[in-house]
Amino acid sequence: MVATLTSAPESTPLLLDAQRLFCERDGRVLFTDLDIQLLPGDLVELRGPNGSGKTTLLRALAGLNPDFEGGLTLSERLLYQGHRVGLNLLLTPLENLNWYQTLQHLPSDRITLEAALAAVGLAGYDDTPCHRLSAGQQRRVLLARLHLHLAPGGALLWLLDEPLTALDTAGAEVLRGLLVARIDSGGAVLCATHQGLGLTQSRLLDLGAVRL
Amino acid sequence: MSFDSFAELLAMDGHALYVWASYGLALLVLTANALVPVLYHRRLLHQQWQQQRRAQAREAVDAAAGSGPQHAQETS
Amino acid sequence: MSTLVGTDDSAPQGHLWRLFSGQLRRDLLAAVRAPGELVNPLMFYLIGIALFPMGVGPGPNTLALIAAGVLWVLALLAILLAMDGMFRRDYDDGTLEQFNLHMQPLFVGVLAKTLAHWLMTGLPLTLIAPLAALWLYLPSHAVGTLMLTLLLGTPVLSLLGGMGAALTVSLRRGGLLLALMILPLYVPVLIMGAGAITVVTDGLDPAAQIKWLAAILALACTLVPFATAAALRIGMEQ
Amino acid sequence: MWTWIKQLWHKLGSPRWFYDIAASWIRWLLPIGILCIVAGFVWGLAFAPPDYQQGNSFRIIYVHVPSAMLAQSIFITMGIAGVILLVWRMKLADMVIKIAAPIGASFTALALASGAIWGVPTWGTWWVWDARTTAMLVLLFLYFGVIALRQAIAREETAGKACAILAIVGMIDIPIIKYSVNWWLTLHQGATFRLTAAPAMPPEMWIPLLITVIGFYAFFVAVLFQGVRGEILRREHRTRWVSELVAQRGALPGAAS
Repeated sequence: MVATLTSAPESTPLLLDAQRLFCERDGRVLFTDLDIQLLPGDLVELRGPNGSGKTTLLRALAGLNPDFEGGLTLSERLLYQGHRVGLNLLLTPLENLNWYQTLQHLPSDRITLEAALAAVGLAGYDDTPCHRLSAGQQRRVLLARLHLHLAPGGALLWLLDEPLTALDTAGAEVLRGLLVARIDSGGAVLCATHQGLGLTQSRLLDLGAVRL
Repeated sequence: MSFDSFAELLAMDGHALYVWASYGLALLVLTANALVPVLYHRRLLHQQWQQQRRAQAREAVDAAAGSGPQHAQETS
Repeated sequence: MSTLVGTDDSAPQGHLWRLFSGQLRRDLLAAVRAPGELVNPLMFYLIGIALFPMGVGPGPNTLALIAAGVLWVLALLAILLAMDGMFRRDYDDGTLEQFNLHMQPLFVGVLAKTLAHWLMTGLPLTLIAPLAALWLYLPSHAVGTLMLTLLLGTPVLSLLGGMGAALTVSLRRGGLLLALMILPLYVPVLIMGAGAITVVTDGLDPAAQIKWLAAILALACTLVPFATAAALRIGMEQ
Repeated sequence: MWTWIKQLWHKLGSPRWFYDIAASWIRWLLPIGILCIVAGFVWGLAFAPPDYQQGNSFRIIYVHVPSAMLAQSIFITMGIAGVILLVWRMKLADMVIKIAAPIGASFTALALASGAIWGVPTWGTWWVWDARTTAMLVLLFLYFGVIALRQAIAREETAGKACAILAIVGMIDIPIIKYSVNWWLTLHQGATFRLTAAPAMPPEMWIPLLITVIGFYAFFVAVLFQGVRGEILRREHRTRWVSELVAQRGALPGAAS
């Protein structure tokens, strides 16, 4: 399977430059000769049937899985959101965000965090432990995380794995707004999704289509 | 030779059981360690070879059955 | 294989401290929210200790004779049983992924997590050890040494156990395997810890053993977090 | 010299090269090992004089000492291979750890068993908790840990790296374990055999021991290499050179080695 995704203009700083990626898992080639380059303003939807290597690719790009071959250059900071929620369910959304912001060296004052929660429709839930939130609300906490990254110093490159999971239509709308805001302000998004984001700006990278 | 006869060597002055048991165990461990990789290697080669032969046989069958138009086109 | 453009190598020390304390606070907070898990190792310790009089008989002399070893062996097992939980919850809910990805450098976070785990297991265990010592008729002048050795030794157990927990984090049933891997590594701590108490009950000076425990602790503190950090990266590859 | 080492290092990255070169090494090492072991055993059993205190049961040291030395060396080999795997990502190092672990465990068990057998006529008991026996027992448990960890992790690369970490930590821990275990009073004799100091026993006793030790080490390397060759074959079975090799060997029935 060969797939290439390149953006034309040169001399713009690439946020992600992956060349000739190759990954074999359990004797099965997931992708080979895969080139991905992301420039500011790029929004790419990663498609493909189950098991086509979307998650593996995202994890490889994020640096969570070193077992691939090929050249990979990344921008300084990235945001990766995997399958699993990534929230400690015993803690409140505010505490979770606070921890996350400390990890990312981003401002973590209460006002910023509360504003982010309010922006994704979770105002008033700051002090409710996450296990008391519904699955969709937990996902919205992640949206608050994305929101925080829109601030100066946030990650320009977003790698998202099925971000639409468990979100209602309003939540999906919030997500679309965040993605558009990110690419409009000089960022790039690579997003694995089954349903499709429904955004005109997005381009497709289909891992399944070019299967041998 | 520190023993006068072969029988004395076997008897080990009353320590035969201990001495010979130790050396017996040693031989067991040594031969097992020597045989395991050799046998594994041999079995692996044999398996691979059988797989190759099966693949060849399949190809032969395909070639024989495939005297139809598509294959004829390919070869021409 | 992958290069990071423009990484900030010169992270100021205040940054490291903020990372460390942030992680520590978060882990302690989470532990306080689930107090049941906090008590479990302690309960295990006390129940385990109480089994010995029932097993070997209630004679004070017999019990006093084995007290040092029993107190230490059970401390070891109690901490080992608690070890699996060090990364398990974080792995299941996905926060370990974020931790792995963004904690730079990773060993600082590992150190904070280990400290939090020790504060929740090793420290309380050290504090209730005198009660257990009382049950086993440990001479009262040895209790101080018992607590001191536990104070120095249990962090080593947490550090080494953390490495094992990191290696087995993606395995569903890693508990027994963890014990198999880690218990042999615990041997020096056990020998020195129990040895110090035996020496004191014999009326001698345990300074040598205690110094050795301190040295092992210093060595473990400086080396093991790096191994654990590497183990976490490997354990998360699944 | 340096360039030669660098070239060798580079070549070691290629399993195929190692597969061939190991075969020629085995051709030398295996006969040397077997010859030394047989010579040492026969010498030790029949020709060395009996110990004035232990009588003939002392002849067990020609089994016990080499296996104990080898058992420890194998773990150190695994630790070093672990460092090589994690730092330079050399696949060969992973195979070495995998193959060496059961071999090391078997020699540790042999050292323990021969020690126990020797204990009966000498100490009057099968098992004594003395420093060296205990350290050996802990070493056996360390081996079990590494083997169990590999079997528990399904993904081969992950399992290899995890075992490497455990081997490295174990390697660092071995001297500490030995030292701490030494705190126990020991019934065991002092070191029977040191490479640095002249041994206290007469030459007609220690020369066969030296020969046996050399034999054990040569034997181990040969067996390890053969095991690694099998591992290479298994992991590379999809590659072209393996299928060519198989085609060649398969044509000669029973000639596969």
